[in-house]
Amino acid sequence: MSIDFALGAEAEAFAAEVRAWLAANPPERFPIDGMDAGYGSGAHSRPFLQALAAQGWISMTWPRAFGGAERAFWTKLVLLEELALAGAPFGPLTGCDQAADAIMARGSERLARELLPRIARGDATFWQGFSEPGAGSDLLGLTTEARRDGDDWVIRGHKIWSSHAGISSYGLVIARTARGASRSDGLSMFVVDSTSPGMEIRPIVSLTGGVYHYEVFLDEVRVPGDFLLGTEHQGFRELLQSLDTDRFWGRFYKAPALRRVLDQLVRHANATSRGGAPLSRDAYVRRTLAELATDIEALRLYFYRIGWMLAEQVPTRYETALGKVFADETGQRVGAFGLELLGPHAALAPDSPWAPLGGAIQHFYLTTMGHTIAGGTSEVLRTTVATRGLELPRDGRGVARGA
Amino acid sequence: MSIDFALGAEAEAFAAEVRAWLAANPPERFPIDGMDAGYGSGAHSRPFLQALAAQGWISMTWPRAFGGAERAFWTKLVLLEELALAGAPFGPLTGCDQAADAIMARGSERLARELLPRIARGDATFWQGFSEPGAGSDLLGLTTEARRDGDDWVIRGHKIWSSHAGISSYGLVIARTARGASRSDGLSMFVVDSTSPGMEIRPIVSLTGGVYHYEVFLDEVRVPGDFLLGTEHQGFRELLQSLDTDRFWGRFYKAPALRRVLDQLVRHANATSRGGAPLSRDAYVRRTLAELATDIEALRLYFYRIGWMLAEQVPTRYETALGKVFADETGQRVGAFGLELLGPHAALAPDSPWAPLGGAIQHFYLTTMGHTIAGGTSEVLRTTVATRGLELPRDGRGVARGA
Amino acid sequence: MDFRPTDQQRMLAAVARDFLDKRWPLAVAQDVARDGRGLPNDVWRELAALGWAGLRVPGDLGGSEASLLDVVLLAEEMGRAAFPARYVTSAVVATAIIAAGTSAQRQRVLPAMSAGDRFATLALAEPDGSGPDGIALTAEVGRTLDGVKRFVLDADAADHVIVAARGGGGVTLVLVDARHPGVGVSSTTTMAGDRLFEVTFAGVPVRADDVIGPAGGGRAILDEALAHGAVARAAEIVGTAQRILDLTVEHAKVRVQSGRPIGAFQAIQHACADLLRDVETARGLVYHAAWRVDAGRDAATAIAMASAYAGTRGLAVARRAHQIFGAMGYSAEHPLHLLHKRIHAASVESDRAAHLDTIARAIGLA
Amino acid sequence: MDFRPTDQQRMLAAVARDFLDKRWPLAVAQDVARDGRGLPNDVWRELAALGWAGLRVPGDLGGSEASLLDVVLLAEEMGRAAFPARYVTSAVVATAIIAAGTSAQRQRVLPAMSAGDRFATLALAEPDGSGPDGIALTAEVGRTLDGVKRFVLDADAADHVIVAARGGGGVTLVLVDARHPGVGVSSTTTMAGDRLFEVTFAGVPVRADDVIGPAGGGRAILDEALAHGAVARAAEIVGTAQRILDLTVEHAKVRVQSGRPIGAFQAIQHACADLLRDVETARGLVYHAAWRVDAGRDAATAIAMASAYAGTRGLAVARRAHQIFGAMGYSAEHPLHLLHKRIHAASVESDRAAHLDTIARAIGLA
Repeated sequence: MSIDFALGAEAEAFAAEVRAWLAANPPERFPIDGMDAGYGSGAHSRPFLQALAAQGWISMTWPRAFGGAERAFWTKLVLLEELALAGAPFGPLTGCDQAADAIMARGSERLARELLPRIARGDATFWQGFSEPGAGSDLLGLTTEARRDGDDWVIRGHKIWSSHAGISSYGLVIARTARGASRSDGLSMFVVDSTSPGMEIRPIVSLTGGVYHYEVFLDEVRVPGDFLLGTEHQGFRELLQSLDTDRFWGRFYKAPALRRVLDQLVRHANATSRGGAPLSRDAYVRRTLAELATDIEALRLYFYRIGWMLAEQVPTRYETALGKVFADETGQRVGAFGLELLGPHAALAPDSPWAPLGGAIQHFYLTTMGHTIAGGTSEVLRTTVATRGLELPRDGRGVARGA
Repeated sequence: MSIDFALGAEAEAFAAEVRAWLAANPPERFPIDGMDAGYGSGAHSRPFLQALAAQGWISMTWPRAFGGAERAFWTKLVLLEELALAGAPFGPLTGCDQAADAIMARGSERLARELLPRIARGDATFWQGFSEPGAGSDLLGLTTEARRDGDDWVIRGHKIWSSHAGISSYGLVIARTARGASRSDGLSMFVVDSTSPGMEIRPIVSLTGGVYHYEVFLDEVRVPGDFLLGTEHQGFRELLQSLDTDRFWGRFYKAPALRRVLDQLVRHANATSRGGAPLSRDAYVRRTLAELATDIEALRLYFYRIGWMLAEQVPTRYETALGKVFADETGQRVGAFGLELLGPHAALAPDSPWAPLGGAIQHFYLTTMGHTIAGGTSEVLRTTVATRGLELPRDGRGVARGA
Repeated sequence: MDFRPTDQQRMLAAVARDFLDKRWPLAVAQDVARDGRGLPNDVWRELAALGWAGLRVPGDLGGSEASLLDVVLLAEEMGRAAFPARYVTSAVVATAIIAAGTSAQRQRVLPAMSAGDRFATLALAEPDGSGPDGIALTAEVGRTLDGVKRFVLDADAADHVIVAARGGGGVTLVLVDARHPGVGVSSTTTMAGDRLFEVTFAGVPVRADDVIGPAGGGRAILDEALAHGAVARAAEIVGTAQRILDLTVEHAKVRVQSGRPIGAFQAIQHACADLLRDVETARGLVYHAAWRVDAGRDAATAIAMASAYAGTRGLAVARRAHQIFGAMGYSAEHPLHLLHKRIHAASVESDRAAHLDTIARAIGLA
Repeated sequence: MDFRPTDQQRMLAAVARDFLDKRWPLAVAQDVARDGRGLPNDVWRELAALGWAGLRVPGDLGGSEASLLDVVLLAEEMGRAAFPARYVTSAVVATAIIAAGTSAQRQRVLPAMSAGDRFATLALAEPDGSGPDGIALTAEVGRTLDGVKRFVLDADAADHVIVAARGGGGVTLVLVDARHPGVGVSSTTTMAGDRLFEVTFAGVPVRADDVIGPAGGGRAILDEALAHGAVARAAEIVGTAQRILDLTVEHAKVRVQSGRPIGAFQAIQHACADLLRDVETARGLVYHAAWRVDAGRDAATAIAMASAYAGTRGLAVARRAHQIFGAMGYSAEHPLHLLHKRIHAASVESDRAAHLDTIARAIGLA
């Protein structure tokens, strides 16, 4: 026991293995079936996911009882890091991890039997049905309802901002199943087959012109009783319990992803002249990129620390909230400076053939606008840090928010 | 009537007159009797004030009925601008203006007769007794009380953060004179002679090591009945009425004062080498100074606009609050970059003989820490801008604040 | 010192607001930006009929010889409406260049431009994005123009292309007929929906009659026209940022979360206060720059400041508004992203690094 | 991957917290900074008795050969206590330089330094503030040292002055007896209460025995020592910023305005959240840099990042804390200003521009 930033021999060997595999299987050769939200997760590619599955990498950290290989926590982290550095289209991966974790922790025997093997093969992917038009940061304002009907549940409601819902296999849908003493009682989580009758999944065109989010209308959608995920009426509490872990995996790859963007900007600065001298010799450009690189490194180390806490089961109270705000605001600064660096080319659309770096910077910049909102706005999360991390008094009136 | 940024021939001629006078009477030759808070007002110098008075410049805009020359509003603005650009020790001036305005607007015949001529001669200067230890941004929490005793008033209480109280002639002291329906009823303003029996005025050493503020204990201090300034019990409302004008004059000179600091930094950058090249050739230094110069110019123009509104009696609702926040935050950025530019010399105290620019930057930097607090914290003022300027709903719970 | 526009200016702005609200509501601006079809001819003609295309054209050539401040007030309204960039390119920049030409050139082009029958665009940037300091395409009188320019706005629909070329020992400005068979155009896509083109010139003759100003002596004309264009674009940014602010405040008043409008939360209030600061202070610099131009005062520093500041603060406004709007601002249906992209396009067009260096020199940095 | 200090390290930090709370409470730190009398001898001796002066000294010379991470944990506590800069200068930087000397030099100096009987300072900066790249004072073996250095810490009380001079075709490090009659000192005042001196050398002989490392070959020794010092100073900043955060949060919980603690207001909550972010992320970079040094990995970039980031973020923490404390933080009686100035002094000592250029090269900028 001593402070040690080394990943260790096993993880380093695994990193080399992943890099070698990526070199042999270049990510850009895989077909893309959903857009990249610019989170650094790469686009949504079912074939790429299946290729990862074929390596055994999706289920490698699962307990053997569920078909896993019980590899160390750190291997998953290394996998994500290498995928992000390579710009691989691993979009669906974290959703699969989240769903698998939830199913292993509190799913029915049937859910485990039917879904886990499909997840491990890369055949089943997931979307989240949490937000609603009137329930953004204030998730408890949701109005979707599920009622029992024989052995089944029947769900009626309207979800929004569900990433990749139109191209994923199942949704994790939270709905009200009872009126409880408090608004957080009486909510339950369901695994809903995307092809169920009564589902209407409409794409939302985003500011990039692509589709990442969907709006989902559930009109008397029937769900088998054992597709309830977790304890009836306790869905919100259970969601909160896994929140920190989910948020960690939802942003862990941001540092390597940003490092990838930074490297692109460095290449651009080296290759581009302005006023007769390369951009890379401009003191302002050098300092700004150096500062951003430092922020990204600070971010990387902060997430390693959270990862260590999760691995060691040290309780996290505010750390993932702090890390997410830092990650997303750092990303916004990288994106904004990236555009500045492109000069007149910054006006071009990502798909313009004249756009430097394949339009990656424009696309990334636009998507960063959503990062500080999705999965908890920076306003909500700063309040979390203040009240949970610093024990400042709660306002008692809810918190201000973007939404 | 058309948009016109020119001050006009009269004001420009007056500016030239002030500059010529300053050249003939270099500000640095006048003795200093109180420190410069770095507001850009220069230090407190009674002799300098008297020299201005001898030119007739203190009372020049007053109505003839009060002994003034009824010169245009803009002449006062020009005077302050030239004094700030010259780094003159005109500290007491705005306090005198404020007091004179209040006396002319709502003072007793005796106050006008006794004090205005002394103000015009530069013989009477003023401090403000508003804040109290338990009443900072929430001024209405004050506990100082005044009670009638025959024709007089007797005041008992404890004021704090009163600038220059120890070296000024009179305080404007607000005290509770009645319990009203609301907390803003029942307050009254008094002109209190600093030499009155029962006054104890203790210096507060500031973070610069100098004294700018004082703590004032009033123990049964007797004030003549006609030294009540304004309407009994209406002191707070009347204070609010003059607030915008006072705040305008309290920050109008910030833009020229910052321009003076910026010019010092430019000189330093031109004269200082780092790594073999002058600092002024470093792209980062050039850009940062250019950006700061732009912010200062934007600030200058914004205050001209407020000045025009005041001159034309266009009601100001939020403009002085916005202007003050912008002024003080711009000043903090100028100060912070100034220190950065000094490199290793930034660690030296302002009085170190090795300190570049006479230690002006260090002193200025430290004082900027107080600017966003004194006279309304930036938090309170942003809320003012939002609720009065943009008509966003009031929280109803007060506003967060530094204090 | 006076901050009141004239009655005529107020009228101009009011008519513009009214016209654009009707003919160019945000929904139309979004449609046009999305499908890339560009500015419809009829809108351009109607705008010309209102006198706007000829605002900077001399009175004897069908224009109204208006001040740059007039242009600024109009451009603010255009920015508010997310109106395309053509107005500034043709009616401000190109007009200023052509107005510096011979009487024959002015007569030939400006009346038709004032009337809205024709419009002009500018071919300045090289394929690598270089501006006035890096002009590479050459033009010598009596020879032909052969080469490529990029970032040329609306080149497919323009009647005239003003080409900034190297020649005569300096910059030579050539007025080219956009329909000459040696002129080819190919388009690219932009974030904000502006229609930018690559223009190729093959064997286009450069006649003495086509050169605006002295051959090799076009730089001063170009710089002044671009400077006026920069002020107008900065005004567009101010107008767009004001629109964002208006929409944001409206949203903050009506969007309820946790039982109260989000505009009652301190974090939102303080953010909105900063938006107001950014818009109002930027406006001050823009008006000041225009006033200096109109008053015949040295305006180079004021223009550099207005352009650099409006761009930076305008983008800050747009970004912060995204945070306040939350998820809905991420959707293509919501107008925020288009307003954001229009500010971005206008700010990119101005060379911030060059502006900051102009300012650095002006404040005395060696 | 492990983020737990060893038991021994926890003990070191706990003892340090305890010792400093008793012997160096903020009130004492403020007094000492105010009256400029500097670090009392007894405190230095007690600190040495705890083994801290010899933390980096080899075991056979009376030290404990501790890791840089140990130093970092101690330095955090010192930063928390606003302890003067001497610790890092003598026990980290000077110690590292002398440890690179001959066996005789080490024997002569290090045991006494470990015991707290002597301490050493560094004369590096030239009067114009230049650091390692701009050394002007010359030293050649067999001749004398004549000239001036500035920014020399505690020169009046030091026993040894390590002089970084130009000589032997490079940098020559000379170990000078501070009490040699040719050594003169004159002090100046600093914001943070550090005692900085100008040191003049007049006819001080440079003997081969006094040169540390090869004559002309001292740069590598100097750079490594300075790098370790930079990590320790960055750790001080983290500790100081943590103290500011603690005081600020405490204040926000108890200061009531408008009927509630100010820590319940969103603006204050969000500001405090940013302070926590700044402190924790800076700490990560500092630990990482120390770990790389200890692990024998290439640490140049990590050190540059830790130093540059801790300085910037530390200052941001101090400035924002002023806003939260309001007027009371403006008073000399309140400890905030001293903590702020100590962060400032530590950040100024490191050459941020040089660090950023190191990073720029490391990320591949040409």
